[in-house]
Amino acid sequence: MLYRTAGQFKTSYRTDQALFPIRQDAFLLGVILICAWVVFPLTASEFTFQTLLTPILIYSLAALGLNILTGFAGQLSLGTGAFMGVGAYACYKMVTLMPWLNPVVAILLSGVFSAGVGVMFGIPSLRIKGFYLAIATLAAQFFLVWLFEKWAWLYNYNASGAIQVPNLDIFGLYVSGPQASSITQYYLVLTIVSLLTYLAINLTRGNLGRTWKATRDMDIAAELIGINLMRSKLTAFAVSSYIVGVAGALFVFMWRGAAEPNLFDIPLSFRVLFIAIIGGLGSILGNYLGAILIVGLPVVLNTVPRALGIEVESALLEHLNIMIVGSLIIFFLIIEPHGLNALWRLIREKLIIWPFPH
Amino acid sequence: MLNKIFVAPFAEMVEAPDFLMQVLWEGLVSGVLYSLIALGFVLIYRSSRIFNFAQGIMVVFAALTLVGLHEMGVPAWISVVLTLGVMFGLAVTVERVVLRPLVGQPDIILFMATIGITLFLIGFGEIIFGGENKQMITEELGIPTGDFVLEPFGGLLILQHIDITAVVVAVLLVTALLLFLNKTRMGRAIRALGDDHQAALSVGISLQTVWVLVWFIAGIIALVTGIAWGSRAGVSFALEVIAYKALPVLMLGGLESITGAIIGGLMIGMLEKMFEIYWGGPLLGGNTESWFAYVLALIVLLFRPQGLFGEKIIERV
Amino acid sequence: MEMRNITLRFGGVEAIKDISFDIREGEIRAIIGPNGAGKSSMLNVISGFYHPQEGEVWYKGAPRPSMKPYEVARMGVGRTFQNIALFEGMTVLDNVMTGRLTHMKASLWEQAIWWGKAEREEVQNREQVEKIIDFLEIQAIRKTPVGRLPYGLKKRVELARALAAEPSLLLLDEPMAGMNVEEKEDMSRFILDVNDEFGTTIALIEHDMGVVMDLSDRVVVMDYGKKIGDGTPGEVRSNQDVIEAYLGVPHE
Amino acid sequence: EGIYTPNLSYRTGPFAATGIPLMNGQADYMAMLNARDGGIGGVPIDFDECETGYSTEKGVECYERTKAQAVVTQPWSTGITLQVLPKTNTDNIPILAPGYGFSPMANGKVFQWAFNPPASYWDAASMIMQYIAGGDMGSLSGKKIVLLHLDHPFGKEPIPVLEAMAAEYGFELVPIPVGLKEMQNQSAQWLQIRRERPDNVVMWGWGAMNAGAITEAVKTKYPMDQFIGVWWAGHDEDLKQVGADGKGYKSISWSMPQPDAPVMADIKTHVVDAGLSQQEDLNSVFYQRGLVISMILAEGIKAAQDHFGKGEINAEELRWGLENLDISAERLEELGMTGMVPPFKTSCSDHTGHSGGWMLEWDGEKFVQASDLLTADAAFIAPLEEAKSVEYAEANAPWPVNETCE
Amino acid sequence: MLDAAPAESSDLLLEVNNIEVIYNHVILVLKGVSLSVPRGGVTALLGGNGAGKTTTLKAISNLLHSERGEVTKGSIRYRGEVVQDLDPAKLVKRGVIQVMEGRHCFEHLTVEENLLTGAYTRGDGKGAIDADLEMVYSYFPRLKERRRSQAGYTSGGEQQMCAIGRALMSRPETILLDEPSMGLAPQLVEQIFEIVKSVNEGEGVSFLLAEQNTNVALRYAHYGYILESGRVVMDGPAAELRENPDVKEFYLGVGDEGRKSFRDVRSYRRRKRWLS
Ligand SMILES: Nc1ncnc2c1ncn2[C@@H]1O[C@H](COP(=O)(O)OP(=O)(O)OP(=O)(O)O)[C@@H](O)[C@H]1O
Ligand SMILES: Nc1ncnc2c1ncn2[C@@H]1O[C@H](COP(=O)(O)OP(=O)(O)OP(=O)(O)O)[C@@H](O)[C@H]1O
Ligand SMILES: [Mg+2]
Ligand SMILES: [Mg+2]
Repeated sequence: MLYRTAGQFKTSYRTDQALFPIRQDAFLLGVILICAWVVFPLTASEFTFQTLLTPILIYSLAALGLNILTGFAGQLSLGTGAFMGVGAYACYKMVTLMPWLNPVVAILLSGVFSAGVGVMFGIPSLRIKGFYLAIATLAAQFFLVWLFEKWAWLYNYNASGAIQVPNLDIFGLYVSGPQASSITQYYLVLTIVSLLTYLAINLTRGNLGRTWKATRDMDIAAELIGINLMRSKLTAFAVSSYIVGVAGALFVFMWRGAAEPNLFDIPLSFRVLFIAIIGGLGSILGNYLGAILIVGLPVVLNTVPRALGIEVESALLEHLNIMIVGSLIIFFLIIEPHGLNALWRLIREKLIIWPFPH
Repeated sequence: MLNKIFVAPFAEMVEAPDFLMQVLWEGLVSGVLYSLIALGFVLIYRSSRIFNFAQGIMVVFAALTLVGLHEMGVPAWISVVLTLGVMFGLAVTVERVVLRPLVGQPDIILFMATIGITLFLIGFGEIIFGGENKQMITEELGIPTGDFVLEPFGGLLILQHIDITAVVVAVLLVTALLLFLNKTRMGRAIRALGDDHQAALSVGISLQTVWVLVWFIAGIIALVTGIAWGSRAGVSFALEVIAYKALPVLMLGGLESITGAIIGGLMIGMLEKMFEIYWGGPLLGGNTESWFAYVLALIVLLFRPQGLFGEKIIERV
Repeated sequence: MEMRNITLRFGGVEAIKDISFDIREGEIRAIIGPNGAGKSSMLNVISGFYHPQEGEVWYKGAPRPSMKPYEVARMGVGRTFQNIALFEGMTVLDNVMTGRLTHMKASLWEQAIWWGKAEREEVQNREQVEKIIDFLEIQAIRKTPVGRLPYGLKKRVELARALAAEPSLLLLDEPMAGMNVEEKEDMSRFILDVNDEFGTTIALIEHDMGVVMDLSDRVVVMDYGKKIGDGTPGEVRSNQDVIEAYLGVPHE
Repeated sequence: EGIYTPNLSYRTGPFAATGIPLMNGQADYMAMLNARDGGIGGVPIDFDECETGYSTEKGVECYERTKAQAVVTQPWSTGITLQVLPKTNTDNIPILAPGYGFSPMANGKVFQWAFNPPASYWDAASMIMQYIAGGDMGSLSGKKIVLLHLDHPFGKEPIPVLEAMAAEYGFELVPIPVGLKEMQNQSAQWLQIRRERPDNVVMWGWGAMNAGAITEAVKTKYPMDQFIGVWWAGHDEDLKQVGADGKGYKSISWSMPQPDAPVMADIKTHVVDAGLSQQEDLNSVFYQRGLVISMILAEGIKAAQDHFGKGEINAEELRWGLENLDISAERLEELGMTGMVPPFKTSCSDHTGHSGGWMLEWDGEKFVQASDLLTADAAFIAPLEEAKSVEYAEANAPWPVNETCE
Repeated sequence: MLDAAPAESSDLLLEVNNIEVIYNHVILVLKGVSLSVPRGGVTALLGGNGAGKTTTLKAISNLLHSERGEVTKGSIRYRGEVVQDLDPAKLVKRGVIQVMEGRHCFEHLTVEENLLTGAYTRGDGKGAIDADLEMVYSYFPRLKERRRSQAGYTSGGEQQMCAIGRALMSRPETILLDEPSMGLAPQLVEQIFEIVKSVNEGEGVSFLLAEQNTNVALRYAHYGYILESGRVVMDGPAAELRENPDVKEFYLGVGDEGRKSFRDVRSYRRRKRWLS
């Protein structure tokens, strides 16, 4: 009953194409937004901000970027970590070379650099497909991380080879560096993530989105009905890398505070890929669900035994953690290969016909 | 600068041919080891289009089981047999728990599942074996240690016995695999399965049997690889990263091709070593091995999108 | 459209050997021939997916330079495929909307913010698409993912997608394979209507002789890459070569 | 309850092999104090581990998780150290990074909350070069020294000071990096070493890199007695891989196993025999170093307790304690740890103590002492520490500096 | 509505009893289908698009699983034994093999290798297999010409022959044939049905064939079932069905006044009498 869509008629194509044509969905979104903007910030502790809220948002954004490329345009990428790195280093160079630059502008601009690099490594996708394409993104992954290590100019010739986020302020309010408070950073991240998500939703449901999906589903047919594959793939690489780059800049500036090249190595790429896949390729909502699961799970697993008063050795706990995360990935893939988003859709379909089984 | 790129390295090669030979030999040996891992990948890919990321951890797991059993006092050769038993158990488990429920899913989902397997095995293995670096039981297995020291052109060339053994074993393994795949009923079934598992099911090929078999063979290859690598640098979970060296080998050679895995491995092994020694180290600050193989594979793929020996991608409408 | 001395080889296989024929504006032209004769390959040549080793394709009175398939499509050549090539992950509506993408011009930024041009364009094109959906009677499945549709409907959606582009030349590769008579009748009606109402030129490959004979104005017959007959249905039906190579002994 | 001193351990991941004995040593020393003395100054120590697997991300999570109650943070990896360093300024928690971290941390005026006693990486580099020079730095002129290092912030740590020394004393420095993925297969690096024919190879290795390098050195027949590692490259297990072939390999160390030290007897009775220890080989270099590390922390706590006259000290008070460590020879005698670490002292402005160290040599079965106490060339290092720490503070402005130190 | 075929049960090879199939947990496709195939018979399964023919065949051969479909009700028996939980390979061993819709040849294997994989479950030696290979080649000479080419590069008709040949190689007792005529030239369609006939008569193989091409199917089949949206709506001996006026109009395209031309089909909405 709660999820009855019958009776919600649309009288124009315009309303039919509205963002949330179904009333219940719009309502649900409202609740989520209120939680994110009001309830969480009021109730969260420093620990929650640092280990859950902020990282979940940033990882969701990175996964969203990846999802555009892999989920919507069908180009497998294993180099997300490195593209995040490009965003982070670009942002770092910009704020240190031009200290007067507004940090938010710097973060949004840093995506442009990763978009450029993304397009460059996307060019092979015109010839190379499927898993073979993974090689191009892996080449980007390893080459870029190597470059972050070797190109001393990037980290301002620091002795340690790592970058340290300076204290930056907007009108006297610190937004990055050790002086910034978690809640400021959280709001900033939330704003940028909401904005980019809105733009991404529009892109994926419009003409460009259809072009990408066509390329993904059957590229030969797409080309034969008039899609310029080169443009389609390269715009996907550009848009995706832009978002991933911004996520990278946020990752370092709004959360980590410092970064060594190694941070952007392949485990990060895999992490983001997990989120995108567990959440559901080709969906927007899935990225958030996936991030909640993948980021939240280890934190919860670490907290639960302690909360229950069970003494588990921390190394053993960590091993168990890895095992559980591995098993859960398999488990979720088995119950719904198309991710949490599809699971949610299935629940919705069941709700619509409820109480009938089919 | 141009001199450093185009002249000096070649001059050095000519001046110190013994050194060049050593570089090539080291490259060849690394290449053989890369190929061994790649072989495991190829076999599984062929039979199920699964890009088995867990091959790297299977190597570690097999080697640790072997060493662990031996530490418990089991004689070396019996440990080998028991380890094979464990790898068989692993194959059966993977088939039952992971592959069977996921049959028919898109490639990337299965790929992701193998990463899940990897994580599981890392956690599981560390609980059982601990994180310490262990020594491979090279001598106990009767693998020759020591080296030949040759002096070509009045220089110095050191060939390790274990490396020579690894090369010989790899050659035997590859030959056996090629014969198996191309000449036997089972081999044909494996290839058929890779093409279209629905059709394979419909003609009565049992997915279960083939997959268990294939994962078991991959397990055997993992054990051989583990012994070979472990003899060089000990066995620990850090070895897991060698999976990343096998990926470009696979791509360069072609995902389905046994021959490709070998040729690709050798090419990458030798070229990356030469590049690092003669160009990367002196000019680029070193450690170019972390990406050289990928860039090389990428360049080759630009000209042959299916890899050197891969099956041509059939594009028809 | 005119094909002049087309020869196409794949490695050693000569799929098309020195074939010439033409397609006149506004007609329905059928291509028939046994399996493996090279019919689909011929369509692929026309739509620019295969590049013949020899020969030229003339389009609208001029030789067509070598082009990418998407450029050919943008010149007004639409097509459907022998093995359905729909975009499985999308709904029917989205699939048909992809057909209109050559008519949509909003820039990336305009699409991202959605207001203004992008939205207007979306609504306008949606109207066009709805017309085609009405025409092909697939309203009910508009929002269904195509992956779940039965074969026959998929074929219809494919036709809708091709029509959405408003092509001047429509290539249909076995549009009625795997349909029963009733569905074939529907499909025939659509094809005739398209031809009548929009004046679209149609080239059609089909194995059902009934359909071919009834619908087409002229027929080309191919056999292992060679042309063995060309003419009106009546002429072709009585051509001895054609009967031997293709039709077999007539039943009924 | 008690004093909460979490350790961000790494018993998992690629560096676990070196981490485990260290973590065991740390835990066992605190367990011993709890069992023998009921803690420090009568207050039990709550020594807890939070596993990071050497990953920065996990490390930060552990830091956030523990910082509310902790009096200290022991981050272990250079990456984690760099990350939490700025945060400690606002969170007011001392970082204790004995023998690792960021060498300029020695400057207590700038890094008020960071401690790396008893010696820094730059000290290590200086001691190694002195040992190679045999006391006469002039003799280094014209020599060629290869620095085989992990391609990672940790591995790059000695480069500035070695470069400065190369310029000063006229030797040639050839850094050869080892990627994290090449740790187990260093044939390229060793081929390069063979080509360079260096007089010495200095190794800044960690985890699986060490075993890889040592086996490769044996294979290429590099003379072992010209091969010297930093203190994290002197792990018994790594050398056992090659056994007698590794004879002559050296490692600088600010700690030295003393099997017969009285403290070891206490560890045996109170910890090992009580079944509280996970360690097998009590005489390994890393295990005993772990004991020393916990001793340093315990002494800091004790100093603070004595100064503030209370048992349950807080993080800020511990900072005072760590700034006023006085590990004299007498104190070591009292602790039963004579010879396990050279005597040293910290102060408000010197957070390292610059204790110096000994050269250890592998004799085929174990590490033995191979030199007298070596001390770093403070005059050479100090200006560099000053410059780099100021540079850091500037880059991170506004950065609070402790002006009250002399 | 008529019930299941009135054949004697000892003669029944395959019985499908009131099965229901659901895809993806929510899409109900078969709503209670019952049918039976007698030994040595050719049974046709007719019906429009999406009627559920393929789904029925896949339910019988247990291939639904990998498409996330499942049989939720009813039973399937082969020679009296319940087979719906058997894995497909076991079913092939019992003599039931399916030729799938859309051919599904092994693209990268040569035609000959494709045929040989058909003999995968056989244990009766190389000699017998080679003999059968020759037999298949004698049915399909075109395949012999192309034996060395990769199946992925052969034309649609060749692939269909290859798929049928592959099924024959397993020496089956029953073949489930899904849309054998799709996309084939008329001559070939006849030819393939002739082969079905001769295999049926010569080797006693039973067939269950799903077809759209009602005309041909009813000419070769002995018995027919007509499926509409997941239900059997009519069945009977082929000869009877051919004379049925509804079948004539809707499935054979023959009106009262003989065959209509496709050009003259008017666009009025027709309704099937049994659905109204
Ligand atoms: N991409 C390709 N590579 C190699 N050979 C090809 C390719 N495409 C088609 N062929 C070959 O060309 C010949 C003609 O194929 P085509 O698909 O055009 O036949 P067709 O007339 O459409 O047959 P059907 O009616 O069965 O669809 C076949 O023998 C086929 O094997
Ligand atoms: N994998 C699937 N997931 C969801 N629905 C499916 C799936 N496969 C088939 N269906 C649905 O089941 C119904 C019956 O399909 P089926 O393929 O059995 O029909 P058919 O009679 O063989 O039709 P055709 O003549 O077109 O082959 C169709 O409505 C189809 O949409
Ligand atoms: Mg065709
Ligand atoms: Mg069907």
